[in-house]
This record gives sequence, structure tokens and C-alpha cells, in this order.
Amino acid sequence: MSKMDLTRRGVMKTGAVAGAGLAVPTIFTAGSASAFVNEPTGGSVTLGFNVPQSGPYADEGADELRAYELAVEHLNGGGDGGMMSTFSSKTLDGTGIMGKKVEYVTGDTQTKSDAARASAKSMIEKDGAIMITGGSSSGVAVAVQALCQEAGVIFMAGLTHSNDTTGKDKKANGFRHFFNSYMSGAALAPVLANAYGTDRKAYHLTADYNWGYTTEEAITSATEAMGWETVETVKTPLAATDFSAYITPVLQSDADVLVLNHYGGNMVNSLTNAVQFGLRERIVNGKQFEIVVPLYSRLMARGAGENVKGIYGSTNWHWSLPDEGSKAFVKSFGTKYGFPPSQAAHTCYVQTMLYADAVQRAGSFNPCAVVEALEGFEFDGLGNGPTLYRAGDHQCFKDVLVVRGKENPTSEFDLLEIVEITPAGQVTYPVDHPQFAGGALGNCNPGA
Amino acid sequence: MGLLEVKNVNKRFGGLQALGDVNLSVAENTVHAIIGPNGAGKSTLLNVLVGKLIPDTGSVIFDGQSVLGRKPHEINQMGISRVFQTPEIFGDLTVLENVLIPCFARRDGSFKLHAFETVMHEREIVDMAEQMLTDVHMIEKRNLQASTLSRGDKRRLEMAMCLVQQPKLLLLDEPTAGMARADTNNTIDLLKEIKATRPITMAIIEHDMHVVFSLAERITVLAQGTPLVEDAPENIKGHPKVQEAYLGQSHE
Amino acid sequence: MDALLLQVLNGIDKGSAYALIALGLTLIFGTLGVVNFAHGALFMIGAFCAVTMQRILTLSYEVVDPTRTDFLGQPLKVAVPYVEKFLGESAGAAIIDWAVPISILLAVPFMIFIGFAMERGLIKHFYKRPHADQILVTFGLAIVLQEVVKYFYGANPIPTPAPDAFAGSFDFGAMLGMEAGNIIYPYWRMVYFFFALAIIGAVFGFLQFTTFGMVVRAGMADRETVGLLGIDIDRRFTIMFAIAAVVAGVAGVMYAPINSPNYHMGMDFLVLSFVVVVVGGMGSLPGAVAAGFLLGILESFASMAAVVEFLPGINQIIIYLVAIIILLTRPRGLMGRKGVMED
Amino acid sequence: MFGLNKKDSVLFVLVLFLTMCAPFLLNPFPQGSELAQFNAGYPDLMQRFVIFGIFAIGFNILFGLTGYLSFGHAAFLGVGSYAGVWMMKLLTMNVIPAIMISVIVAGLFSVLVGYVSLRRSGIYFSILTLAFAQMSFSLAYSVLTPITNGETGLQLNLDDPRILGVSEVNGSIPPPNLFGLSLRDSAEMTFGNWVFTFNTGYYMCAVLMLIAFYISIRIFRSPFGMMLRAVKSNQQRLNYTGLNTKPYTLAAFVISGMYAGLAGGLMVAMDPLAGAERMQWTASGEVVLMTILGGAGTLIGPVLGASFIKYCENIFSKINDNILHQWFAFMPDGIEDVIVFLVHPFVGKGWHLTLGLMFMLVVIFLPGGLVEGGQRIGRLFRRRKPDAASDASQTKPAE
Repeated sequence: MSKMDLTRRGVMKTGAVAGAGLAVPTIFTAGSASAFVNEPTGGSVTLGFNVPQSGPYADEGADELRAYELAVEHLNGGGDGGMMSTFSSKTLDGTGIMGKKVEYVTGDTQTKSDAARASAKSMIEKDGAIMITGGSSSGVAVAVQALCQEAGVIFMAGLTHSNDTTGKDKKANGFRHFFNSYMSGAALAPVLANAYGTDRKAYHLTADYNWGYTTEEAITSATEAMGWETVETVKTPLAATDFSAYITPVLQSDADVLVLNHYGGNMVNSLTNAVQFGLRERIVNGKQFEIVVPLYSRLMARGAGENVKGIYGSTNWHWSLPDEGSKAFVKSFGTKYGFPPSQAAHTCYVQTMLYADAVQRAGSFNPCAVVEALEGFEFDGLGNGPTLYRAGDHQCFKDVLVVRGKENPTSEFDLLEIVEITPAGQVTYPVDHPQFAGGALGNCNPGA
Repeated sequence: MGLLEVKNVNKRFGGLQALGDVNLSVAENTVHAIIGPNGAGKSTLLNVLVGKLIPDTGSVIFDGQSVLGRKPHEINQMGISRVFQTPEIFGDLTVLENVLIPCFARRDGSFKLHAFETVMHEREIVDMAEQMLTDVHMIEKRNLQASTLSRGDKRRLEMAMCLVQQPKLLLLDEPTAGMARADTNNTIDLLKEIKATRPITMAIIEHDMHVVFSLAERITVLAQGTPLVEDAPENIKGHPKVQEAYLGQSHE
Repeated sequence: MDALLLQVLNGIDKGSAYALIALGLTLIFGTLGVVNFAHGALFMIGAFCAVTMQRILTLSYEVVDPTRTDFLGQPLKVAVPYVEKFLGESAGAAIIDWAVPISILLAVPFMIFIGFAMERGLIKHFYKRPHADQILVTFGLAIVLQEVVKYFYGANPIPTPAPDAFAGSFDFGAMLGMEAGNIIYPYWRMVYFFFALAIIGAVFGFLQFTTFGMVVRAGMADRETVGLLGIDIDRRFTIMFAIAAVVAGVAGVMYAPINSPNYHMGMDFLVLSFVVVVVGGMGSLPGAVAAGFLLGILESFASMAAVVEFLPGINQIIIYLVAIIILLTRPRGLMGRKGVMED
Repeated sequence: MFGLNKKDSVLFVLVLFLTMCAPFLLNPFPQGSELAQFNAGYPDLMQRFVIFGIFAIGFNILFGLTGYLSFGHAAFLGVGSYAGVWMMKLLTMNVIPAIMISVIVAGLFSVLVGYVSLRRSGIYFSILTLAFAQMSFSLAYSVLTPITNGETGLQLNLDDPRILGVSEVNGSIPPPNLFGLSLRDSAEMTFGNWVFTFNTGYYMCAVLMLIAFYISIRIFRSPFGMMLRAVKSNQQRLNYTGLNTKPYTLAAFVISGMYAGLAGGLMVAMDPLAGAERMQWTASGEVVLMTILGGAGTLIGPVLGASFIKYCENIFSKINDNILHQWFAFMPDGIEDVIVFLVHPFVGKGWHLTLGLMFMLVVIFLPGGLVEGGQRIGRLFRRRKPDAASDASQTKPAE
């Protein structure tokens, strides 16, 4: 991997150009200069925030970026410190990371694997980023995670829900705080069984790509374990905007539940279409027809307007959570930006804090030291209760929220209400669970 | 046996008999004109000769081989070159390149992947093309873009492109249509010059009697899709059938 | 059988949108000879006219409700639209409810303005330029338009519901005397279909029965000759461009309740409508309409589970597959003329 | 030189110089200065410049010469990439077999697509190629996931069999290499505050681009190239001149498809991941834009266009408000905010807007693309020499 000049970080952003004329060219070759790639040597350290700024998830990306800016502010001692005061680990003190001021660069993933990798590479090669974080889809997360593994920097995943990120595509240098498809299934199924009974026939519409597949698998197996029957699973093209052709066959089936394994724009459109076709007024087998959206995004749910009311789903975090950590975060985010943070913003903020804390505890920016510090790390106070960063697959295990579209929202942000907080124990699975089989972490890679 | 033998060719478009029992024989090294009033079927006949149309019945034999069902490029490779009513040239290319292309076509056949040779290094081809341009008095314009030429020069260039292939038969489709008298005369002179400098067979489809009688050694008169007479020019002039066919038509 | 009937209904609905966009696209191509890659963006702008009208109608002032709190624990500020203040709560709410149909009043003049501005300011200079240049400049314009919309409205879809009166669905099957509950169809989609028919009919009628239309049709067939007759064909073509923009715009307005508009919906439709136009035959208005409905219906059929099981992935590619087959068997599309756009 | 005439030789040497010295030329600003943001001399972007340069050069052989506007060329780049990654998964991390198989597979695929699509011309041809490419994309993203790994993109794993190599080194995937020389290795040269990076992978790509560029010059000057221009100019005359246009256009199509495959192979050699998005119609549109923006039918235009677009994409998209405030920090507070407010929509997440405006401006004012812009500037300087026409005309056609 390319090497950065020892003096480089030091002059970054200082504007110093002293001695340029006198300098003698020096040539470094790979492997000769420092212990790991992009080792910060000056008074600052650069983090790379790689979020979708164009394309359908641009708003989610913008929210992630807000959270990152807030996190950087807090790490550097600005603002009210947010969750730093509630975080169980107390190593962070507002003086940056290991005394170095935190700088950041941003890039656009465009929600495309190729573009995301190009953007991450430029952060590593050009800007000397020591850690990459962000993203709003699993394809991008997996692709960038693999890149960071090869390049020898740490990847702190943003919003990625597919099992594969910490399943068959897991990497030693990559960490995920966000929950996953399996956890959605495990948390949702009991609640659904409670609300709708165990004798239900489910019809799945699934986005035709990796995340859709793992979510469908997780939800079907979890609900079938509760006694539900899966009538039909249909894949819908990613590019579909009108789902009527997929919704209407539901009318002809004897299904009484529709599960929409869709995210983002797909979810908005399929849910809107389903409601248009009167599915919610439908009575099948003497039961009220129901719709379920396994992964809710509040930002996206706004696009579906009234249609989300009463619909169950799961989410990683919600601003209405009453714990101290969440309250502190909502307060500092809301004060700065004027609206509550999304779950994407939350996970990105937390990931940044966790990384900073791990470096601080390890006493080194060396990725291998960071990996060691994060593996098996138990913490609390970051909004999801006691959490474990499991060493075996670098997945966080914490409480999962089951939510429902609110009937009487008080504001445009108040769309979801928490139905149940499923404890971490209920959504924990063994590292070698079949839904996560294949792939290996490998060894941490420090680059140089 | 002529170079080109058209036998019993019939062609109908719906209810319209465009060609009826056309028989025609073009002898080698002659200039054979096909004349007739508008709508006599001249263009249809030409399109049959170049493979664009397939007749309902009959045969077209060129140099001992049938041309029917062959594609235009195959017919050209057999030795028939065609001059269009409005000059068809490569407007975006230079004059020299316009002539180089038929040279390559003649040497290399209908397709060759000569992607690594350099055009200007093919000395013999370039010489051949430049010689031809000299012959038609266009050598000094060789580097101009062809679309910038005057209409007369375009016609001249098209003629050069056909002649450089040394075709056995040159088909000319109203080569002077729409031309001013001076240009027409120039074209006639050019054709006479060509005829004088090399052995060549030409078939001219023409409307303009002046052109026809200046050049043709043999004339076929077509009317309503059927040949009326075929004879030498001097016998055609006063032929009653021809006068009948042209009666009321405006001569140019 | 029921399933097929339903898919036909879905298909004609999707086809209506395709047909409306393709109609404008081919109108512009036929009259001006311009390949307009920004046409999808016009559809998108139409949809955002609906969003804008909704925003205008819900312009609000804030009333503090001390009994409730917002996310930061402060007293909740409740937004009350001015319309409700001025016209009373029920009348105001009714007007807001009808925002989408009302926004046609905004969309028509606005699209005429956009159409004029585009044609006079940009497209006019590209009549004589190669099609590749036209594609490039209109594509650039499409990007600019959608980025501008994104700048003001964000990237997320924005819900623009239909009026409550049309919000539900009706039992189409029961109306036809079939088993109830099997063939349910949303009111608004029916509205959209009839609306599309009306627009298509109006455009055809306009071209067929007015002298203006006659001149334009003559101009489509042979622009130079008509120009020689001393008729100011350019001015008429400008008007045609504006009409095409309006058709795309109102198609977008009415589509807003079916799928929440977002800034890139134009691009999503653009490629498909190009395929539609080409399958119909470049420059042929009936061809565009026929191909729009045909492809819409085929797309719906292809998404049926039975079909997908038999041919996995067919629902992803059906439109393109059909386009290839049609173009290979009918060289100029369903109703295209010879020599149009072949060089 | 190498069978090129004088003017072409000069052009080639110029491109040779530019590519070899790119690490210097693209890093004109010292590290740490405000303008360092505009430096493009880091390996990834330099690689992209030359790789997309190859792609555009190849596309230009088809579009620039024959005038056939393909809207599906990204598909060839995509299948080339997939083939390359599979080779690296199964055979060896040496990139040569991967690149070769990329070119071959893309070539074969383009024979198939070209044979069918070239039965039509004009926009009908464009739509046929678009249809093939969109089908490839849609299927690769969904039902072909076992082969393509769908949404994520095909990438290397620790358990790849790799017959002629090792599956892993110390728990890491071995880096791609060229006969043992790691393509990720870089040498750095520091000169005061300037840092220049010389990356092995970049130089491999650069050499291949030079070869590709050289071949393209030869094709432009060859009888074959002349026939292709004749196809664009007048197909009817070409047919009546005894030439069969179909094999000529097909050959051009396949050659440009192979160029695309080479670009795809190099992309995965530099970064072993093949994402389905690189086959999407927007990616095909991108290469069209590159070619036209640079100047279709010119030799150097496509390379310029490719660099221009990649520069916008990678540099402008990274400028955020924070950086803007740093730039304009010297201004009084109020004015600084206004300027940042005005610039903000065009950079960072608004980089698409800048790109769209650039397209429009270039097309409106420079119909011949960037090359025409260069020529106009050149003409301003050359006014004094009135009679260069007779010499220039010999090489005129390709410029």
C-alpha cells in the first residue's frame, strides 16, 4: 500500500510552506517508513466520512454527515460533549484522539460499490485517512470494508443491515454497530405473533439483491418458528418504482400478512402501493390483513406519509428512547440542527466515538491495536443499553427496537412509536449460525 | 453474347407493371444508352441491374454470372460500378481518400482488416489514386474535403472513384440531371475523354437527348416498362415509334 | 384469469405514464427533430409542481401547544396552515386535501414557461447540430434540473396523497360480477388512466382537427416545403414544444399520488420512455402510445410469479427483451417511417 | 517514429510525457496548502484517468470513426471485470492472465451484441445496445448473483482456491501483482512540501494506455480506419464501391469492446472488485460523454474527456462546507458566509450540478469538445503563420 511521508500529516492544514526551495528530494519506498499506513505524526488525525451524497440515499447520507460533524466537535472538546458524558468508557476527554485534533474528509459513495471504493481510496491515498466510516447500504459497506482490509485501515460501518457484512463478508479491520437482518427477525417475530397470532400466512416481497435475500431468509425463518406459514416469496427489481404488478397477486393469494423486505425508495413505493390497493382494509381467513416492514428508516418512512400508521417494523435506535445516552445525543444533535437524529446518524456517531475510545484505550492508532481494543469490548451509555462488540465477527450485540407507525404523530419527526425493546440476549446468535456461514475474519492488516 | 444480358425481366409493383419483358444486351466496349420518357421504367431497370431490386421473372447475366440476389458490394466486385444521379461521395473525407477507398476495394476485396498498415505508406495505391486524379484534372484539389467541392467537381470525383476500379461496366444514372448546359458539356467531354483513353463499357440511363446522341453507340428506347426499339443512334432519331413515345414530352 | 385481468389493469396504468411521456418525446422529435433527454426531467418537474402546491397550501404559522412537548422537551409548536386560518378549518383542510388536482393550475402555466424557456433559450440553437450534441446538452440540462430540485426538496421521496375521495380502492371484480375481493383497484389509478386517455385524445384531436395542428403535421412530414409556403413554422414548433412540456408536466402532477415524487424519478422514466418511443417508431405518435401501453402491460405480465418462476429474472429485462425483438423483426419499430434517425 | 508521421509522433510523445510525469503534473500544489484539495496525483485517481482513457479511446474507435453511437459499452467493461476477478479468484494474483481473459471475454460478448445490434443503424442501434447493457446489468444485480455477487460486487475472499498461487498470506488476501511486483507498491518523493507518489499499478496502466493509444493512432491512419470514416460519411457509396460495411463496423465494435474489456480488467487489477453498477446505462452514458466532451473522432479528445469527468467526480465531490470555510476564511465573516453559500451548491454533494453545467457549456460553446477549445487557443497563437495549410492537410482527417 502506498506510504505517506513522515512529515505529511504535520503540515496538513497548517499552510506552512517553509523551506520548500531548499529541500532536497527524498524518496521513500513501501515498507520503510512507519509501522502502519497513514500513521498520524503531526498534531492532527484525519478520519474519512464516506457517505452517499448523491442518489436515492442522499438525505440519509446528509444526516450521517451531520452526526459525524457533531462527533468530531465533541471529540475536539466542542459543544456539550453529547454521549461522551454517558459513555461507560471514560477515556475520551475532549482533546481529540490521543491528544491529536480530529480532522475529517468527506466523500460521496453514490450508493455504488465502485464509486464508494474510489472515494475511500482517495481518502486513504490522498488525504491520509486512518479510518473510514459511513455508508447507507450493505453492498457499499461490504465493498468498502474489503477495501479497508486490503489497505490496512479500520472500517467502522455506517448503516448496513445485511447479515453478510458481519457474516460471510466479515473482515478483521471492519466493525458494525448497526443491527442486522437476523436480529430484525428475532426481535420482530415474537411481537408479530403476539399482535397477529401464530396462525398467519405471510407473503414476502423482496428487493432483488443481497440485503433483500438475507432479510427475507431471516424473517421467514423467525416467523416460521412462531408457526407462521410462508405462502410465497417474490423478488422485485431494485429499479422498480411501481409495485402494483407485485401487489395485486397478493389479492389472489390466501395470504393475510404482507412482508415488504424493501428499504428506502423501494419501501416507500411498495408500502404506498400496498395501501392504495386496499390491503389494509382487507379481511382474509376472517383476519385483518396486515403489512410488516422489517427494517424501518424514519427518514424514508416520511416519504410514505400516512401509510406507515400502525405498521410494525424494527429499527436500530429511535430518538424517543428514554435512556440517558439517547437523551444526551438527541439534545446535542437537536440543539445544533433543529431536528432529531435518525438511526443512521446515531450509529455513525456511536461508531466514531467507539473508534476514538478504542484508540485511546489501545494507546495507538495502529489498526491491529484498535482491533484488539474493540474485540470483546463491553460498553454502555450509547443509547442501546449494555452492548458487546463480539470478537468472533465484529458485530455489536445490543437491544433491538420493535416499532410501529404512530397513529397520531405530533410532528413530522414523530412517525414511529416503540412497541418493545427486545433485549440483546434474545437476538444473539452463535458466530457460526447458518445465516452467517462462510467467510472468515482473517487477520488484522496494518497496511505497511 | 454481350457483357450484360437482360432476359425477359418482369417486375410488378402491386398492380403496376414497372418492367415488362425487358430484353437488353450491352456489348463489350460500347456506350449503350437507355432512354425513355418519365415513368418508362429506367430507374427500375437500373435498380435491378445493381441488385437493389429482384425481378419477378427473368434473368440478368453479367460476364457469364447472374447478378440477381447479390448485394450491391458483391455486384461491384464483379466489375460493375455505378454513378448516381446526385453524386454520392464521401463528403467528410478528402478528395484523395475518396479515390483511395475504391483502390483498396479493388485490391483487397470487400473486406480486409488492414488496421495496422498506414494508408500513406501504401505507395502503389496512393500512386494509382493520384494518377487517376491527374487524369480527371483534380490532382491539385486532392487535400480538400470532398463536401466543399462544386457540384461539377463532385461528379468528376465520383467518376474518378468508379473509373479507378477499372470496372468492366460503368453504369451512369442520369449523370447530367439538373446540370446547367456548360456543366453538361463538361461532363460529356469528360466521358468522351474517358472513352477515348481506355477500353470501357458504359450503360447510360438518360433523359437528355443531347447527352445521349453525343455519346451513345447504341440506344434502347424504353416506354411503359417495355423496350420499343434498340438500334444505332442515327436510326433512332427519326424512328416513328420513338417520336410517338416522346410526343408531347418536352425535350431539353 | 383474474390475475391476468388485474395485470392488464396494472399494465394500462403504467402504460399511461409511459405513453404520456413518450407522446411528448416523440412530438418534440417529430416536430423539432431534437432528441430531448431532458424530457424525463419535465415529468419530474411536473410532479414537483404538485409538491410545491402542497407546500404553498400548507404554508403555516406556529401555535405553541403547552400541553405537549417536542423531542427536546420544549413545548410543542403546532403548525397551522394559513389556508385553514383564513377559510376556516374544514374548508381549508378540504383545499389542502385537493392539492394535487389543484396543482394542475400551477403546473400548466409553469410548464408552458419552462417549455418556452427551454426551446427559445437552448434547444433552438441545436436544430442543426448532430443528434449526439442534442443528447449531450439535454442530458446536461436534465442533470442540472434534477440537482436544482434536489437542492430545494432533498433526495427523499415526498408524500403527495390523492384527495381523500379518491384515496381508497374499489372492487372492480365485484362490479363485473366476479367473486368479490379479488380484483381491487385504486380509484386514483383509474383516474390516472382516464386522464391519460383524455390528454392523448386532446393532443391527437388538436393535431387532427385544427389548422394549427394540420400545419404542424405537415411540418413534421416535410419541414422545408411548409417553410417555403411562408408559414412561420418555427413559432408553431415552439408552441408544440411547450405543449409537449405541459403533457409531461401534467403527467407528472397526476402521477405524484401513485408514487411519492423524488428528484431522480425523471431519469427512471427517461430510459424506459426512450425505449417506448423507439419501439413505437421514432416520430410516430400513435406508435408511441401503442408501445407505451404494450410495454406497460407486458411488464406487468412478466412480474407474475408464475412467469418469473419459469424464466428467472424476466421481470427485470422484459422491456429490453421486447425492444430487441421488435427492433429486429420490425426495423423501424411498430409504426416508424423509413429514414428517420437512421444515420 | 514507429511508423507514425511527424504530427502523430509529436502527439504520441506528448502523451508519453504527460502519462510518465503525471505524478508531478497532477500534484502542482504543496501539501498542506489550501489548494492541495485540487491535487489529483494520488494512485487511485491517476489509475482511473488512464483506465477510463483506454475505455474512451476504444469507444472513440467505434463512435468517432463510424458514427455508431453505442449506449451499452459499459457492459463490456463489466463482463471484462467479472472475468478478471474470477481469474484472480481461481488462477493467480498475477494480473496478466486476468487482463487477458478480460479482453477475450469482452471481445466475445461484443461479437454477440455487435452482430445483433449492427443489423440496425442510427438510434435503433443505440437502443439495441442500451437494451443489451441494461439486461446485463439487471441480471448481474439480481439473478446472476452466484456469479457476480450482485449488489456488493464480485470480490476476492480468503478461501478462494487460486490454483497457481496462495489463498491467503497471514490472514490477508495477497495483493495483485505483476510477476511478483505488487501493484500497490508506491515510491514517494518529497521535495520541500511537495510529495509525489509513483505507483507501480499506475505505471502498468499507463504503459498499457500508451500501447492502446498507439494502436488507436495506427487504426486512425490505416485503410481500415479510413473505411470506418467512410461508413460514417456515406454507407451507400461504400456499398457501391464494393465494400461490405457489416464486417467493418463489426470489427470496429469488437475492437472497442476489447478496449472496454481491457479497461475493465485493469480496474480489477488495481482494485479487485467488480460491481454491477459499472454496467448500468449511466456508466455507458458516461463514456459517451467523455468522448464527446473531449472531442469525438479526435485522437486525444477521449483521454482528455475521461480525465475531466473523473477529476470532477473525485475532486469536486470531496469539497465540503468545512473546506469552503477554510478557503474563504480570510474574508470578513459576512462575506465569507455569502461566498460559501453561493459556492456550496456546486461542490460536495452538488458536484453533479457542476458536471451538468460543464456538459452544457462545452456542448454549447465548443461543439468539437475540449480539443476544439485547445485548437482555438492554438489558433490565437498561430495567427502569424498564415500558410501551414498544405502541410497540415495530410493529417487533417483525424483531427
